[in-house]
Amino acid sequence: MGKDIREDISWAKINEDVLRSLESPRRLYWVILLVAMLAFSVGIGCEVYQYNVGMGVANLDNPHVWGLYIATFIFWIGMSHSGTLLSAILHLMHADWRKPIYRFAEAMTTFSLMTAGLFVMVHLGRLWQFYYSLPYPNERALWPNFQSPLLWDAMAIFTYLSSSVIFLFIGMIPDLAICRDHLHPGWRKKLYTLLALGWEGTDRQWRNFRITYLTVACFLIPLAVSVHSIVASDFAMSQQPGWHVTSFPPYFVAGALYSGCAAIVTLFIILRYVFKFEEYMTLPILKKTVRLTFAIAMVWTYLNAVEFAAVWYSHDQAAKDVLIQKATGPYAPFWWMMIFCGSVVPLTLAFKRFQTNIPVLFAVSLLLNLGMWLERWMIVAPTFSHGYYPWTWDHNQWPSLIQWGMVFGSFGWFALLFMVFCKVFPSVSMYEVKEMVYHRRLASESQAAAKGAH
Amino acid sequence: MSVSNLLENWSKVRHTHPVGDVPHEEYKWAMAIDLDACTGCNACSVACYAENNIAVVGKEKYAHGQAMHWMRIERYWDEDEREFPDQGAQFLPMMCQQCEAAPCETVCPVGATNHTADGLNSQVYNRCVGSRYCSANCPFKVRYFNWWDYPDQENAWPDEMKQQLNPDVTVRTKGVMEKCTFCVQRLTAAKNMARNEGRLVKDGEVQTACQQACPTNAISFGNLVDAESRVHKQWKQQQVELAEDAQAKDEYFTDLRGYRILEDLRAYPSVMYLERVRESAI
Amino acid sequence: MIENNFNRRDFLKVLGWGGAAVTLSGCGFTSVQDGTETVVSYVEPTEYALPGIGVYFNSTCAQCDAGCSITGRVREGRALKLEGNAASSINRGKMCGLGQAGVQAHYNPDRLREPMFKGQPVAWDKALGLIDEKVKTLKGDDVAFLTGGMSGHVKVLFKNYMDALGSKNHYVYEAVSPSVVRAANKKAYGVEAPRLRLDKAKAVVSFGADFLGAWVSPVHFSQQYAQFRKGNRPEGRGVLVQIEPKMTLTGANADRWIPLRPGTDGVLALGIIHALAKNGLSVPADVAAAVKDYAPERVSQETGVSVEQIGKLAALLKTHTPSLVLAGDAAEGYQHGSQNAAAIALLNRVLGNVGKTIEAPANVPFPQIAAQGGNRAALQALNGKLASGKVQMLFVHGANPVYTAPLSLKFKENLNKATFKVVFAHYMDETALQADLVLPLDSALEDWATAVPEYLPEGAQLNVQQPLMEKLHAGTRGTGDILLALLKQRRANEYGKFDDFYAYLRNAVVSIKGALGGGGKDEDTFWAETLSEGLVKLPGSGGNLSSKASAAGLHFPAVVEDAAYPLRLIPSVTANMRDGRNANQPWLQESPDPLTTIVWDSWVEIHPKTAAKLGIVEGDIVEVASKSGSIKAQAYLFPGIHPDAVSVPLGYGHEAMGRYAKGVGANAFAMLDAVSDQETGELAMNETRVKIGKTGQRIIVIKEEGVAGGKQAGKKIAARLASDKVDLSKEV
Amino acid sequence: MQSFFRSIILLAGLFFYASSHAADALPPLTTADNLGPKVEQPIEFPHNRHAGLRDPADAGDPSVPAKGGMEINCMYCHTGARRSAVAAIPPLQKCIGCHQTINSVRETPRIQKLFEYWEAKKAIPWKKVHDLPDFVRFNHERHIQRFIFAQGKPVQEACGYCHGDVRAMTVARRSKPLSMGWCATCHQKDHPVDAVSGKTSHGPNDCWQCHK
Repeated sequence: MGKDIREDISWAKINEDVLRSLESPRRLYWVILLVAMLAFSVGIGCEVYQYNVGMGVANLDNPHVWGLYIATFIFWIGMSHSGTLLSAILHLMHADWRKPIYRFAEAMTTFSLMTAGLFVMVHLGRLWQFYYSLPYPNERALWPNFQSPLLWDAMAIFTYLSSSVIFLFIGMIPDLAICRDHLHPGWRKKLYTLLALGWEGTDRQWRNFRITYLTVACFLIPLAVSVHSIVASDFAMSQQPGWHVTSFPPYFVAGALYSGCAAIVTLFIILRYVFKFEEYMTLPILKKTVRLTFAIAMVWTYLNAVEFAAVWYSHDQAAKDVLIQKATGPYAPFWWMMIFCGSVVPLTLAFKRFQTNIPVLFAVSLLLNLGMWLERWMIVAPTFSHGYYPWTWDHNQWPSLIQWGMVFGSFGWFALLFMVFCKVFPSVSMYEVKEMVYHRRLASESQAAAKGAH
Repeated sequence: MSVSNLLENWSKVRHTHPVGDVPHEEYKWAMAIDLDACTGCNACSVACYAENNIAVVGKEKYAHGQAMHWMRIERYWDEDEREFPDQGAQFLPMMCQQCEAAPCETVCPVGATNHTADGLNSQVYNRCVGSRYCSANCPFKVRYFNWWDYPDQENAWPDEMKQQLNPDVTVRTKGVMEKCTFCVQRLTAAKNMARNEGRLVKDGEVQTACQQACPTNAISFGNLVDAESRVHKQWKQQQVELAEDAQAKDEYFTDLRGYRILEDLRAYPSVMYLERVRESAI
Repeated sequence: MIENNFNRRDFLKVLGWGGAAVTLSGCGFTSVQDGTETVVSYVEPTEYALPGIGVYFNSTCAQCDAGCSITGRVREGRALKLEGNAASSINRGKMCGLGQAGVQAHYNPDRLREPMFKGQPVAWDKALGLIDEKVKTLKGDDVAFLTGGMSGHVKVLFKNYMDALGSKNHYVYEAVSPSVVRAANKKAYGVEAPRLRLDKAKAVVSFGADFLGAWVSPVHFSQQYAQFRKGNRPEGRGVLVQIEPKMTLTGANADRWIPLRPGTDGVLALGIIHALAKNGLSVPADVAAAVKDYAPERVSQETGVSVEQIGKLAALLKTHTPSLVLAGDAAEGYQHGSQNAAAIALLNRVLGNVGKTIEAPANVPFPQIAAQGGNRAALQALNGKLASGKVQMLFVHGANPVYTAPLSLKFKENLNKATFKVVFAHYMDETALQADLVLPLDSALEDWATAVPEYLPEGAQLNVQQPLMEKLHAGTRGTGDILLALLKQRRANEYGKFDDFYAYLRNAVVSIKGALGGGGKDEDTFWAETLSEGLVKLPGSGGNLSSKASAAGLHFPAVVEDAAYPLRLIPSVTANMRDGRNANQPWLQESPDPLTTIVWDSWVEIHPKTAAKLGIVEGDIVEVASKSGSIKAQAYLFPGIHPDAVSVPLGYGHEAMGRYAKGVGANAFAMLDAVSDQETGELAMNETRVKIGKTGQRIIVIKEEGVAGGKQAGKKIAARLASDKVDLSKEV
Repeated sequence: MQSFFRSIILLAGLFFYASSHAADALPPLTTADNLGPKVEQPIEFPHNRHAGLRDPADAGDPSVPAKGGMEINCMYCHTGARRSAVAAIPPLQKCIGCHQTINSVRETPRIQKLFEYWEAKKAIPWKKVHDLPDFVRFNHERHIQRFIFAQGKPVQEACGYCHGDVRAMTVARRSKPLSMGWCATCHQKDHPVDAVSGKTSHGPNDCWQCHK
């Protein structure tokens, strides 16, 4: 395996390479941005229509009261987990190969949370009364229902989102100072000056910075786990067959990490190509990420099997029926597709020659994400179609174009936020790459010295 | 409700679960539906439309499964694959079962659905934000969501028909959940009258719209706490206990026909059904 | 108590209901709104109308002919909901879905609002003047009247107007009516509508009488049925057997539903008598002789009912006395329908039910107000007369013959041979569209009338129909008012003293108060009490019943198959739609058919076996074609139908009648063959033979039933116990 | 660093303290300025004239217009209050009943207008002043029965709790918020059940008592 990063890159070159990504964009960038905006406006259009006419346009019904909005909501929440995995967990574990790629992963966390939050909104029948679900003293003297997992959900997401933003921001401070120092006067310079909080790189600042960064990282990890556990409770705490499963929280967390890692691989490849970050987002790092993805894929597959087994041997006939329904009913093509994409496709990642094959990885990562999206849909929809009460079984209700439009639009929204972020903020952490290069050089020098001494 | 109030009374929140330590005091509205008498004629369902301002959704929306019938009549066939259903069909009027430990109540993020002191599962339309979690968690799927703004739909209530709307019942707009209320507007009026006379509502004084219409008297409705009420007598005679998830009589007295649907889910429904009886000899 | 000289319609005007337009209370505004809405206030107060509190008025339901008494809830001057009036022996406070929808007939947005002459609005004076002019030029015999079944004082006025014109051409027409059975009853029992006592019967065997759904007086029979099913009644729990080719709602509630080859009801009835005689029941000699050929094997072969089942039926009827055998629509709708009904009456006689479960109805002391039930033969008779061009002027009231007449009668063409057609109508229906002059009627909740139901379960009663609220549309008039105005044109001296129909009605009722049991009361009190009760029980003796059903002349032709049209069409009368006059009430359209659970459309019921043979699956649009016409409708695979038959509900497929009825489903009346019962001349509804073919289209059937069909997936949802496994004696 | 933590802790403490108070605070008992929006009525009805306190200077000579009010009981005109959910606006006949004998004001513009309505037999299109949202069921009868008849509170005090001091108003204006929290604050309090027993109970807490 090659080196994660060249040890002889000069610090000035690092600055120059990364800052170049903030300069006037290439045409490709504009194309991506335009496509993202178009996609997003499709979503906006759908929502405006739905808001004015009623939820009926989504072609939901009784019993199919939830649809793609909830499924996609879980999907985006899941996406958010890998940023935390890379930036916080791996940070605490001193895995320094994360350094060139954690920044965009962390941004991905923030933006996917923002996207997920939108789905909670568009799902509501009365979006204009959304504030009823916020706990604040009001003239109605009413509080939301603290027993509802949906409320925990809202709180967990808000906490996680705000923490993620803080974490992202704190981690960027030294880089913002670099930006401030290297840029020509203009609005950007003012922005960086403001955000850099007077960073000068003194020892005292570095010490406080390290402590704060570590503290927030520690804080974020339980949050990340809890968020998806709570999303899982939306289902596990209900009584419905197929949802009332004890293993849902870990299953959801595993699924979340899985889809997040897959998304990181996708974005890794895109960024590497668009911003020409080949020096920093190197193939060995990609390989490590891919191996991590593979490991999580297997964990997910295992937990999936556990869930099926738990249902199968539970003597809960209704839950069993739902499982059979998933495998043989109208949702069967999607369900098998999910199994294929989620458990079979990742097996390619076990082969070394694919671990650095960019076209293959790009395709695989997209398939993995498709699989994970299908997983969420397969959690939500089949239970509605085949619940406890046979009279209301309904196998023939499919999401309308409005629902699909909003799902589509959410990818546009995410891409839009992400692309704008990459142009405004350094998507590779300069100071940490410098650290990494420095540490690696020290290590190899000391190795070489030890060899020489021998 | 201030925070301190909320904290002080936290233990009482939703503590109307039918456990021995918190009995119902004055009223516990309940129903008994005799499936032997029910002919499936739909009169109850139409009466419910008339009383409760239920929107007619029209063919297209019905096709999409968006009908609003709070009370629906289900028709079952025997499942033994005979050539003809020569023992007839089975009809079942199904509406909100007003569960004592209602799965819908705990999950509502805004607390729009609650238990009342009378043992009803209330739905407050204006509080509802439309998350539809309650319906997702309802085992009977008897909650109906306003997918469209029915008052604005062209043929739901043309101007003339608006005059038929019952002023005691809110007309629901888009985005809120609704369901059978046991005709709470009638209960409130009856309680008000009884209160003026310093007494409780007597059996038979208040009827739900479905009960009132039912040509075969298959539906009885009343106060389960009142030992004189027909409903109380029926529940007692059939040995169906409100607070049980499996009835003792099912083992020992199989010649009784009272049962509750999906009882083992521990929602403790307030509606007892009486099994249909069919002559075996003919 | 209601004041003297009270005419509520005017009274509400004095009340000056200042309530602004009805607000749609909704979830829109969440905060207090000051000064936007107007308060309901009155000019003059009234004792009984307090804002915020409902007032109840008794009246009579006009949705069908059963004559149920209703109580309407009125608030702030608006009728909101109808409930049953407990004082009536017909419905005893209960109601059916059809009756509940009565408010939708009243508030229907498609009601006619002003008289129309040749498609143009015209003033009432002008409209009545046109009639006046026209009748002056005609002889009495040139004028004909086609009405629905009628009774009470509106009937009296109709007769008087006919007398005034010198016309004897009154055709009383009901597209759906038990007219053959009525005639058979007359022959067998001496009365047309004997009292049927399900509540006293230990067993009921019904040959296609859908008494729980749409037959005669369903709310009343439903109540009797509930009595009949009680385990703790002295007679014990009753057993219901329904014998019919297409399962009706009653069939779905039977202990045993027996699919019968269409038209063989009489054969089976005689077969049962044969079996009963064999089992040792003493049967009169003439009857025994008449049924000797009806051995179970032969009967089984002809009817498709197994020998074993015939034996069981005989055994049931032998042990369960008294019993009651009914002949319904499915038995009477054939060329030999009268024969079927007679055979069934014979079975009743043999079983000794006459006088026990079949009782004499009460006599109505005033024959002029007694019910005159409509029949189908009337339409054929009128049609003949129209075709011959003998009718110059036609009045139509309470009927929609252009819709209900089979196309084979060519009624529409014949109708247009009359030069002046006056149609009394609530809506612009198919017949009103053909009219020269359309007179818009008040709804049943705005109009005054009296009614005497044809089927009287207990004593005779005079039902009062009174306005529950002010007229919705200024341009409509009550039937009585129109007739009174027409009578004033002819007999001014006799009717001039009545300002309106209300005055006439009050006078008419009050003048016979002695006979109505109000002898001791002064007029105002009596009238006020009558209005308050909503009905007057008429004193009077019960009539006589004879038991003269005879076996003589019973003859059943062998069923002739038609290779080109192999299936029998059974047009079904459903509780929601009946003959289609209520098809524009959206609650009824949206109320699922109890058996198929289909809404907002018609359907073709096919037995799965037949469907498999023809390669038809649910949702296929099939063409059902008879010799006289064809319709296209969705197929519904229905196990409760004889494989040799298909069934299509009546009442759908309107080409007019407003937004809720127009274009919904297909009209099964249109394709009926014009075959009549040989004795009575009634159109034989079930004689039409059809073939069925796929059109290649397929849709998803819009119905309440879900993908699980009628299955419960092993859960205890709608449970059933066998009668020998249950103890009903202690039930509350 | 320490000072940073100290100030963070201080700020957080302040925030929680303030917000717990805010969350515990009662909603305002009156509208901001004690007055709801002014409502244009077809006739500017002077409540102060009818329900206001008598002026001692008024000698009771019917020919001299009184300066003060006439202390008419609220329920003399709003007859529905004690027996129906709605208090009801008096029928026109009721106004006329008195005013046809009060000649001193017979020619004033308002009374002339009143008689115009009467002669035309038209109901006066009064505007609602205390107009709760349509999904709310407020029952006057229950409150009147409890507070006036059972507990024996003076009529104008009991009515005034929700309607403000109508005695001082001409055209009625809303002076209380009539918000849900405002209703709830009173429902949470214990009120005497009647005038003598000393027993108390608080108002119902069910959603369906007020929401329909």
